[in-house]
Amino acid sequence: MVDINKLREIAKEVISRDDVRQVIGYRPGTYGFRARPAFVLEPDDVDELIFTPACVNNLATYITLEEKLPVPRGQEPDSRKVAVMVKGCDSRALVQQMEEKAYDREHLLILGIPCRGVVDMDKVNARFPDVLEKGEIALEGDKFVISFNGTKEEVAKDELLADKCKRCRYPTPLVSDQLLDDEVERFAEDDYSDIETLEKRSQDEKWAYWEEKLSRCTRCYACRNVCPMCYCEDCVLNRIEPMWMRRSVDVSENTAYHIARAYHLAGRCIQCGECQRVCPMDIPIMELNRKFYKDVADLYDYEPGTDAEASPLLSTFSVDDREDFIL
Amino acid sequence: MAVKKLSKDKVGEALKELSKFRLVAPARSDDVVIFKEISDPAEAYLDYGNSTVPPKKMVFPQTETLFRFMVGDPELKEKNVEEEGTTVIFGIRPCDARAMSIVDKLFAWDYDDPYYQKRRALTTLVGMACTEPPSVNCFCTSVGGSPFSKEGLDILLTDMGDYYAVQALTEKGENLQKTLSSQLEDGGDEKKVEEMARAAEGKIKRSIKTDGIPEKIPTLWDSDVWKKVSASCLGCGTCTFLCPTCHCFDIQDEVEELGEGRRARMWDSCMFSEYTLHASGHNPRPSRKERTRNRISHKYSYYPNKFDDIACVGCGRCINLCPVNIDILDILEQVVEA
Amino acid sequence: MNGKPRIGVYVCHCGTNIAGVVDVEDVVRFAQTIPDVTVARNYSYMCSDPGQALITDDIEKMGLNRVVVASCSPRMHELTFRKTLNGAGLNPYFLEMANIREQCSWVHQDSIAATEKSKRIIEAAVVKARRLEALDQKEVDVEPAALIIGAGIAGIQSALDIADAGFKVYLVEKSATVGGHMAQLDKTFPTLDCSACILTPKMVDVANHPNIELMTYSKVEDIQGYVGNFDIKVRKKTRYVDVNKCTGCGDCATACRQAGRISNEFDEGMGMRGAIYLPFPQAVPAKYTVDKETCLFLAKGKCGESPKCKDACQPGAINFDLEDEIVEFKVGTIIVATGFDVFDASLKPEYAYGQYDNVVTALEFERMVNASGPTGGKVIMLERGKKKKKKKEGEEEEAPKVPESVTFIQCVGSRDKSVGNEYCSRVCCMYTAKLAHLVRDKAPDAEVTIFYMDVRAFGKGFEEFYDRVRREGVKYIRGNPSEIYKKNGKLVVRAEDTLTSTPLEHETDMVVLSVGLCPRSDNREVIDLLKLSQSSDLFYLEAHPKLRPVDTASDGVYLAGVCQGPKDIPDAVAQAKGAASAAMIPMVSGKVKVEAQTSIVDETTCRGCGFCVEVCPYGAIELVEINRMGWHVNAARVNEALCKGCGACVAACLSGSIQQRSFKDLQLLPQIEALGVK
Amino acid sequence: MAETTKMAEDTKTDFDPNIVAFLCNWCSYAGADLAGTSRIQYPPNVRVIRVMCSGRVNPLFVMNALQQGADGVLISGCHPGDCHYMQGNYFARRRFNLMRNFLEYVGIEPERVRMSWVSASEGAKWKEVIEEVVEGVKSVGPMDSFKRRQLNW
Repeated sequence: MVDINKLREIAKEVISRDDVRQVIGYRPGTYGFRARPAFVLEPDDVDELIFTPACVNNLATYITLEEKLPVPRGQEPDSRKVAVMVKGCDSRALVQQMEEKAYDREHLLILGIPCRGVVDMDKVNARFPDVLEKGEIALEGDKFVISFNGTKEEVAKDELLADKCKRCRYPTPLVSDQLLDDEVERFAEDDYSDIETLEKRSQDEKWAYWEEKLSRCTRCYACRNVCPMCYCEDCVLNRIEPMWMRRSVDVSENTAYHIARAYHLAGRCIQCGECQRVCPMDIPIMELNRKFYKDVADLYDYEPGTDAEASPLLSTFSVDDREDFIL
Repeated sequence: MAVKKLSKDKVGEALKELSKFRLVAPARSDDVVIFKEISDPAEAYLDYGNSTVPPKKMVFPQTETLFRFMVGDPELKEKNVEEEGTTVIFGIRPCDARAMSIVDKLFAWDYDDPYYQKRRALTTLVGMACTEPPSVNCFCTSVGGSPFSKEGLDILLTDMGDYYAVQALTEKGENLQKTLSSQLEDGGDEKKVEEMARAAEGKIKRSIKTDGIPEKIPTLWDSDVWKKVSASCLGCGTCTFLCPTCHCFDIQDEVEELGEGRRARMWDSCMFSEYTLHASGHNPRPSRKERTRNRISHKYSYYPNKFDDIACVGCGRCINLCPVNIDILDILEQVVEA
Repeated sequence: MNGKPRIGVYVCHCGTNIAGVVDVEDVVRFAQTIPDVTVARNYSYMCSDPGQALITDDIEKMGLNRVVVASCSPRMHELTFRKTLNGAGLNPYFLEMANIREQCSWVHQDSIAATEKSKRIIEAAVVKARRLEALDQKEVDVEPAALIIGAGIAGIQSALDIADAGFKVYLVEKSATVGGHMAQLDKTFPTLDCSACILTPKMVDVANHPNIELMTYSKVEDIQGYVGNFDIKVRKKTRYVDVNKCTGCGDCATACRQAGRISNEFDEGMGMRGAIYLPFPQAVPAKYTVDKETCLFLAKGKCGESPKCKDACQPGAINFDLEDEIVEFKVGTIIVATGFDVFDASLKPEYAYGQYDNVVTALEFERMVNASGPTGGKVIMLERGKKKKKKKEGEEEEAPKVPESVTFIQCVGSRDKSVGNEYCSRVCCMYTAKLAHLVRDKAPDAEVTIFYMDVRAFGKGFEEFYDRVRREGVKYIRGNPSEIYKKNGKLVVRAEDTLTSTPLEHETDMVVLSVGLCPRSDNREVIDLLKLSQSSDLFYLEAHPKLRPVDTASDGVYLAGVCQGPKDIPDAVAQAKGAASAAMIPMVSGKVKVEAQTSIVDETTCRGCGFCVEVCPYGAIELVEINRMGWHVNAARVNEALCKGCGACVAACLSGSIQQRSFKDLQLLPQIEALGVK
Repeated sequence: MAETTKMAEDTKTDFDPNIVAFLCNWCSYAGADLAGTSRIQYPPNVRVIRVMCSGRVNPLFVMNALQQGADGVLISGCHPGDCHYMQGNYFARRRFNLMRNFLEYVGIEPERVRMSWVSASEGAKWKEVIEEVVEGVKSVGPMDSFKRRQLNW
């Protein structure tokens, strides 16, 4: 359990440093059980910081999301560090970003949060609907304790835990300058049963499944924008020339978009699950990403976001790579 | 006109009757509710809060062909909206219907948009009053609407338990009511409906005082507030695509390599970086800060200043579905405080 | 030039090659309907002068700015038509070819289907042509030096020619001496000149030539760079002999404890040498070499009290502490002249090679008839593996037996699918005739028989020589022997005389297998260094079988001698001279054009991840810091001189920021679309 | 139901598939040229896009071709170790394997998505590859799922 006072104390220390520009953390949301990103610029701002199982966002996204606006002539860009709080899964995004040379390690001050799991907010809202008043979620042992409106309820951890946490292999951040809590030992493994179930379907069933999901897509690009690995200056899938897919929203273009998006994450997706979480149309996007993730692990023994010194999966090969599919 | 009754066991029959038109109703796709054209009454899902995507897409499709052409051939083949025929949108929430009447002003402003207007004219809106607020983040009552608002609707249905109270509100509504004459019965309790309407208003939990906001926003152009409220914004199109009043579009020519093509318009979002990107590479709204400022300004200042209506009906979708809990009421409060 | 595309489409009949199957008129009518096509024509032979003139005229008169030629493969005539465009003042890269011959009319007989397919192919070419861009073919300076790998007769000849022309040559030879297989030969057909007499002067020349740096007992370890600027790394293996001190006196070899115990490769294992040795008396350089594998001191760490050779060497040249030396240098061009292996006769078990002492290969026989060979030039019956016993003291040496009958079998390992060699080795017919003639000379009483499939006496003086040998009493039997076995101490060749269809069993004392020429077993090493391709016979592949026989697919790399395919000495020398001349062209001109279809980076969108840097096999891409609106960010940058235009970087790039000229996404995607639409 | 199955069967037999192939310049394109020079006959269903190296082929080309109307896609390059650019085919192999598995996962039959090694001397193999690819695509019928429909207002 992260000691909130310690967290704020450390954040205060960090933001007070001359070489730190901002601290990215979490603060309570505007209603119900939600939490939201916090951008601490001043020491006084730290009082709103929290960490609870409602802190679902992967803040690594913000490291690459911030626009590099033109620097006025004669000035130098602000090169002060950004401090960021990351859970185990989120930290893998930083590792992968660094593998891809998105920035230097010195650019960051990483406040690692060993994590026992976060909630799936949809599950929480289904269990406790219509809660407007700010509520709190805490993890105590194998139970989530939900308090709101003066009431307190306990729910088995498994019932509200986000799916990604049920197969989390890295609860403790893989990279950090400072851990905000004791290390958490691995408590789950990934058996890919979700992907295997889908793989076993007939080709027709598979397409029927995806056709239903993908035809819903509105191409709001939340899945892409929230992804810490999608940080191109100008997404190639949006370009008019060359046009990889049209802007039209129909099942054909939507499928092309989702195939291309998932392929661009092959060997890069670090399983934070943000894409699926943010999808307003409930498209099981992680089932796409996880197919690549599984194959990348099975075929090439590669786990993205675990080694900043590794070579990018698709920029390397082994002479012995499988080729039984080749005529 | 007297309030009629539609017994719940006759709803299927009524929908069957309406399917001689292009019948649109809320339907489920997995756990998501969307409005879509239905052919089987069983597809309609009437026990719903509100749809994820507002039914604006039935009159303002996300992707819409304007005309087709052949490269080098001056002949254009224009889309004939009338071919789509009469559309009945069954079960639209009052806020979404109200949104249509707000957006109507834009499409009939400096340019009469024939595609939109023809489609609108051919559309009959059968609303479903919100006896319970569909979400905790509903705030229709703060922006000129209400759970039983009749604005923009042709018919209002109210769930009375074992039947729907049916109120025809316009000539279109009356005509539709006639179509359903064999399913409708007399004896709807108008008084009870009004009671329920008042009760429903009381159930709306969130609110904002909008007084002065349209005037205040322009004074905040350079304020720090925008940077603050947009810091966590991802720049996705969730809030705008799912907004019943957002109406921005982009026009694209889709040309096959053989020269056959179409000009189509499709939803665009002011939250996208390409939205204001110039061909030169210059972008007058270079960051999420300017884009957020624009979204809020458009809804709460530009639009009311021009058309008297706030371009927000308080449906709460943007609050519910924002990936990072950017809350328009929270922003407005900060605007007020700034 | 880059305004609205005005495309000319030219459909070639290629006589009836295309027009016989494809309805070219129909195709032209169709082409005229494709947007941006200004003119579409057909002509009997587009590659002919009048055909090319059609294009030139249209470019000039109709203002065409893109050209599509629908004809044969671009691998055939792309350069031809690029020149046409260039001649008409249009950038040559505004050409796109539609291959409707090799990949359409020649492979489909259904006229309707072939015509439809041609239309699709042309349409895809047009939509790509629409987006082609003018490319600038850049020039780089050429290092006036050549590397020649292999110092057999081909390598020697190339080296001498280039050196004589005044350019520096680095001649690298793997073995301890230059000369190659030719040095092993006794006489050469059909003229019967002494091989050594004509070869050794050249061997000495390469050693002494002021422009040639000879590196024997050396291996090319690494080649980087591109035509004009290759960086070479050579490992000079140590001989454990200081070549500057070694006088070649041979005292060390006599002293060596292993003297006469190690089989000598040069004599095809028939002669013996010591652990320190000179492969043969005329070896160049005449410097001794310690064989690491068999030297007792080096292999076992102990050679008596001290190595005898070292004691014997008066100049003190032997030094067991010497190490390999790595030399690095730069060259502009490279000639590969790595030669061949002879066919391993044991792969034909029916001929019992290795089983019977007197079944020998032609190269072994060649050493036998050579005056400086293991038998001193005598044709004698062999008793292999018994030599040690024979050397008993005091025992008088028995006079070796001369065979009464010598039988040759041709085409061993050539024209033989069962061993995977379908090709003719081109030299066996004539060297067999030569060896038969030499038997006549050296063992006049022996009866000589040759089993053959066909006698191919195609070269200058070949037929005359063949005729002469036959008249000398050599008996030719047409038939491919099926078995060799022993009966009553004699070898028996079982065959069928296919001219008379009579089976026969031919008794003989000695069988000579006329083994063919094979690609070297270590061919792979050079392939890995230079990325050479192989033809189906596994010899190195030339750029074009007829028109570019000495070039390879890699610019600045040429082939000489048998490494490209079997040939006799004059052909190898001719090709060597050809390769030398080809290799000198860039050096003489001093400039060379580099690949134009290289990659290019859009620095405004590059995210600097370096995926492209990782995949580039040529190290042609690096990350550099750029200033993007005041921010210091990394972006990829391509060294165009190093880029070979493979495009692997493009597929690795997620942001589409690196693109290959002429193969950009925005040029290929429309092609995909055009081919997708039915 | 039986009726539809039968109709599907019929389309499969009469079906003349359209296959887009990406060939590397040095091996497979040359091999296809050799098939032509040798007058080897094979089905006309394959249309070729020439690239310099199979390593240039972005796996998204496969997706794009299927979307744009191809019933099948073939990528062909040099045998391992023979790439004119040393490694391009190895990259292609890895990228393609992932994409092929993925497309199968979303319902695209693997018969539509093929890769081969064809060298400059394998004109005969080129024919065999084409025949196998065409047969394979025929067995699964026209590409339907996420193909871009003809413009339909």
